[in-house]
Amino acid sequence: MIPVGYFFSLSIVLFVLGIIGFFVKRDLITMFMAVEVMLNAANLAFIALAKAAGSPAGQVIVFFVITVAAAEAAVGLAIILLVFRQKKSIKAEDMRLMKG
Amino acid sequence: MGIFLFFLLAILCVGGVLGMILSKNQAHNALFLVFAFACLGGLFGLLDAPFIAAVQIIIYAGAIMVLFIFVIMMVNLEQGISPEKKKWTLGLSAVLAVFLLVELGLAVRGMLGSLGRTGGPSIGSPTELGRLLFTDYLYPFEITSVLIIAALVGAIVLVKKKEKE
Amino acid sequence: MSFPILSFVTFFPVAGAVLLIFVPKEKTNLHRYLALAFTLITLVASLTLYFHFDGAVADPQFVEKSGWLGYGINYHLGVDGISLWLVLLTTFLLPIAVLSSWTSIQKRVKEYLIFMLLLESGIIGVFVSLNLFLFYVFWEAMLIPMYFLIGVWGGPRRIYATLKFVLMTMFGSLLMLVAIFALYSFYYKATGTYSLEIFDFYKLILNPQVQGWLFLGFALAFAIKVPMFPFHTWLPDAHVEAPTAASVILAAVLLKMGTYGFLRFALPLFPDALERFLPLLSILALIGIIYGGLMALIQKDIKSLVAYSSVSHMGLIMLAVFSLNTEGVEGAIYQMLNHGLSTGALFLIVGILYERAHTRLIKDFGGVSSQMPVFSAFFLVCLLSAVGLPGLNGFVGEILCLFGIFKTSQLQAILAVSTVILAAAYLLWMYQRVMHGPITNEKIRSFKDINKRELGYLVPIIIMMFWMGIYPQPFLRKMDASVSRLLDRVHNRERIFLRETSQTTSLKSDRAAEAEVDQTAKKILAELEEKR
Amino acid sequence: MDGLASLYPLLAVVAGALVVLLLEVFIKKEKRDYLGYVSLAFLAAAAYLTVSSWNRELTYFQGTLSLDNLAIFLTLLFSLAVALVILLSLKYIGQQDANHGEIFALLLLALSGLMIMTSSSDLLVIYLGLEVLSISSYALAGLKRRDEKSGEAALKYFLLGSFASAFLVLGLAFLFGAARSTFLPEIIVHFGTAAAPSIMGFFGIALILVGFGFKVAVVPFHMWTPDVYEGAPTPVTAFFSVGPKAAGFVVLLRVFMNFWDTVPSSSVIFWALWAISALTMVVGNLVALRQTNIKRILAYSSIAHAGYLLVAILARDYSSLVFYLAAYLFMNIGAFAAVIGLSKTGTEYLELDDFAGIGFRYPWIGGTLTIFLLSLAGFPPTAGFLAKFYVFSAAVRAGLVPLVVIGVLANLVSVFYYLRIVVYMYMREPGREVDIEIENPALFLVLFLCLYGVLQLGIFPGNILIVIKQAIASLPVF
Repeated sequence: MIPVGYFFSLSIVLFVLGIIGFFVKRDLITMFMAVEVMLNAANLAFIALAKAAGSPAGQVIVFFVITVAAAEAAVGLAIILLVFRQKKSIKAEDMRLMKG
Repeated sequence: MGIFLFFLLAILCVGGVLGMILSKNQAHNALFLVFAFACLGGLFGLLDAPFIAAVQIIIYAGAIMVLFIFVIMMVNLEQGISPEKKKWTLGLSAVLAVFLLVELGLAVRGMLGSLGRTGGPSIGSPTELGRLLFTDYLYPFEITSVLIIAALVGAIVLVKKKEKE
Repeated sequence: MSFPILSFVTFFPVAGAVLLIFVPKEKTNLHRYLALAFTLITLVASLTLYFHFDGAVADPQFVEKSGWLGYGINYHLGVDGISLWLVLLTTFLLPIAVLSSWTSIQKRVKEYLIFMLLLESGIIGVFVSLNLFLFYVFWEAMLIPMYFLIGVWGGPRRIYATLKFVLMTMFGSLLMLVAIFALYSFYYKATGTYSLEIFDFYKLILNPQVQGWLFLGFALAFAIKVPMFPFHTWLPDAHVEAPTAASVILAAVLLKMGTYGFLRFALPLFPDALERFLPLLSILALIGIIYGGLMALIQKDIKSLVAYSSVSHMGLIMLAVFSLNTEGVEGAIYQMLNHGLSTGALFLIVGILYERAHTRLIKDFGGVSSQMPVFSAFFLVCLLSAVGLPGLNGFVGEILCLFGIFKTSQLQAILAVSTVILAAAYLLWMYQRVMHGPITNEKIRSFKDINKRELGYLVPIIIMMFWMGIYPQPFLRKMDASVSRLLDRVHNRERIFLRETSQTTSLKSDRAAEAEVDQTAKKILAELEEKR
Repeated sequence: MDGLASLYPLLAVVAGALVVLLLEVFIKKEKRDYLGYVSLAFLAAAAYLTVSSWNRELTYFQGTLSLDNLAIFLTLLFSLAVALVILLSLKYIGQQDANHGEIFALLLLALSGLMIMTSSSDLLVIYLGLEVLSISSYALAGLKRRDEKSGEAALKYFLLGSFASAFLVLGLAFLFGAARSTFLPEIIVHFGTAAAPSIMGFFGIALILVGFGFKVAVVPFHMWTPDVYEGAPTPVTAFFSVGPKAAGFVVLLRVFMNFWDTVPSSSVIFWALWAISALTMVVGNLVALRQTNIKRILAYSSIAHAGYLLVAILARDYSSLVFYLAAYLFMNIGAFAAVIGLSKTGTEYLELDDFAGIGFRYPWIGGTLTIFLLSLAGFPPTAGFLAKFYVFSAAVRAGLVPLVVIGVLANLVSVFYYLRIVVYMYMREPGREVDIEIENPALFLVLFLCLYGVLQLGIFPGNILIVIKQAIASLPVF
């Protein structure tokens, strides 16, 4: 009998860790991994809240989010490969062709 | 027992993510992440979502992370060791993160009590999820097909080797 | 429905511009003749306005009204005794402007004439719109052709000048737009119906606090356009850089949009706020008079001299407007026409000199009159008209203005007289340096006297100057009714009080109800007079 | 089968994408144009199917797909936008080394994402639609595969886009936790009935705002915009500046339309939006002043326009919002079309210096670009003016006077940089030799269509306004 709030709090912690990772890491692949952490944190929140609500709908939504994550991963990694072929680098500091 | 398992998995999961953030080797990062996601799958199980737990492990730990590792292999591991950001950006992001965490935590604190506890009637049976998927959530389910087409086309067009002449 | 003469006058030049787009670029002369034809036809059409205008009626005439976008945005045109003259001034000056640029504009003639024609439509539209939305559309739209005229065909610092002109004007007009929105919403809240009709807004009663803000919004836009003293900085730049014809239009007509705006909107819409700001505005106008005059004295460039003289003269006009009596306002309107003619003519004359000498610096001239006797006569007449010599138009206007100002404040009138004195000083001094004395610049010996084309556009102006100087009655007569209605609106506070009590009945209704209210107001006023 | 009919337009578009993909395999590289024509045909079919559903209020899937009049209007608008973008791409992809037939398929898929987003009131569906749109967009941005800028654009778009969508998912979770549903009407009902102010609900809305803030590029979340706009192939940039932004705002419209009625307008969310709107208008316009690349200028201008659009949301005047979107479509695609016109094989002229003197050299491109820029700056008698007029007058009516004053002053700043482009085109002597390939009938078709749109909406928008007002009026109020 674990309070659902614990899960929810954990999801917030993970989400914030994901944000930190996104800003701290310097290589593109790990930055993307950090985004995946954020998505998973949100999934955990969903499932926790679904449990609290006693409705399975939240779990179905998580199913969709995982699908989306997979699709994003496919395109995202393709883009990272594309950039790697062009620049022979996947460091964030090398993405400075445009001032911004 | 349950609460012990929760804390174990939670600590392992957070540890995995921290490992990903702190390690400088991309391959290690990916492994840390697989580990964290597997723990997350366990947490899903604790939350009465066995089906999602399985999906999490199969798709995330299995498919997506393999894709990551695959790409990491392709882009030459030596690339991975890159200088970390300057000290002050690190400090700044830490401060910001703590701020965000405190803020979200404060906001969430009030509603934690109302969420109840695990246990009680089971909600996440695969049968139930399957039924929902093809009734209430039929439209989103169909949209995912479009989504996957888009992802396929996008990925292929970006990395296919040569134009057919 | 009779022939929509106002629409015709407003949009006929646009038709000309569209036609010009499809005439091949190389046929520059065809372009010129076509543009001239279109402006002349517009002039003739606008003359019918003059002949059919009934001076005894205060309401707008030749009204055309039809729905447009809904929500109070109507297509509503009309002229009253105030705007009629400004429309005529515009249509009168446009053929002259086209003629004056016949040879001075050699590159990109087609585009130049297209913008000229668009400019004419925009300006006329400003004067004939009776719907605030329509007014604002023209007010802004007319900036674009002017922007191009200065920016493409102007002098060396044209880009700076044209951007300054557009941005300063836009600054004012955007705040005015906010004020218009506020009026729009107040009207909606008061009556439950949408309206942007100017005459509906006249009926609106606002509390003085709100009036103050709205008045500032409107007044700033118009003050920049006039331009009144602290906002005048764009004017010399724009004038110096603009090509001759654009300077003529700018000085003669565009500035009048500001004074017209004061007369049409700022004064009658916000009488309470006006009262509060009147001292400030009068002081600014006075400063403008003296500052403009002094600056004109020290200018080395003839064109910027004329530009600063505009600042000074417009100050007088504004002061006369703020005197808020019949003489002052009629004098101001009359002086607006005079200033249009005389300053326009002066810019033309500067243009003629520039075409020959390719310089505008006073020191480069001297003894021109011996080479160009006919020209010097014309120059002198225009100059004297600007100075206000009796017998010429400037005299009538200035006297009326000063008389009006005197009625309100003797001190102001005395200070305002300095316009005349300063004008005489800087203009005659300039004339003496340019036209008389020994010929220092050898180029001047090769100057030819004015040709037939130049004669062709100067003579009509000179005729008008004499006519307006000798026989001003027809002009003033057609203004009377509208001006007294305007002053009635501004002045009679009893009337406003009356409005407040009969708000529910009068606000929603049309002009008939308004006239009724006016009637009762007049009756009450008369009674009050008797009691005194 | 009334319900199924509501799915037809979407099916047509997706079918179009699949057919294009199939044909792409068989068609020769030089004949890629045909793929464009095929997509146009499918777009026309989709448009026809959409129009024929007008006023029928079709719904399907328990109301998660509802083809109401607003959705129909926007679907038409988006189809038009995509059609224009396809016309622009026909020659461009061959010229600029982006010759992949998949661009048409991806555009159609992106369109299907837009359609899904605008025709639903279920946040999950909206999220999925957004992802369809985003994933196609990421690929579209990187389509110039040999261009490093294009790759960077795709990368930045992708990283920040997925970062933002994580916020969206968390926001969704919060709202789900608060209202036990992702269906907007039920969420609004939750806000209306909750005994205490729903903290979780508010946080959910805030997180969703952050997510959408990224997508529509409002100020603290705008950093990716200029780089992505600069690097992406120009027709794709034209699409980015219109499609995702418009769809994002329509979602905000659906969220806030009933939200304000249940939540007082003095709430934190209201003032947060207020501040974001003001910041967006000011920062977007000020930063645009420093740019010298036309695509970056247009990028910042599109950021600033998002600020004006937020004003409409705050003023609760949704028909003016939709009208603004329509006007914005024409003027922005038109401006990008003119920019695309200034190119030749392998080269695009995008620096301001390249624009010197082109106004007289290429009068049609210069002239139409001038009109589009004036419209963006809000000069009458163009659509841009009328759009701003409606938005700002509604805002004043709603008592947002300070915001409007900020808005018009920011607009004044924008006048400066729009006119600066005109200055270059007409008032500077030509510098670098600019010779362009003028033969491009499709481009001129787009220019004239956009010109027509800008003037029609600016002078006689009567019918379109009526249609928009009907569409808004027919939206359900919960």
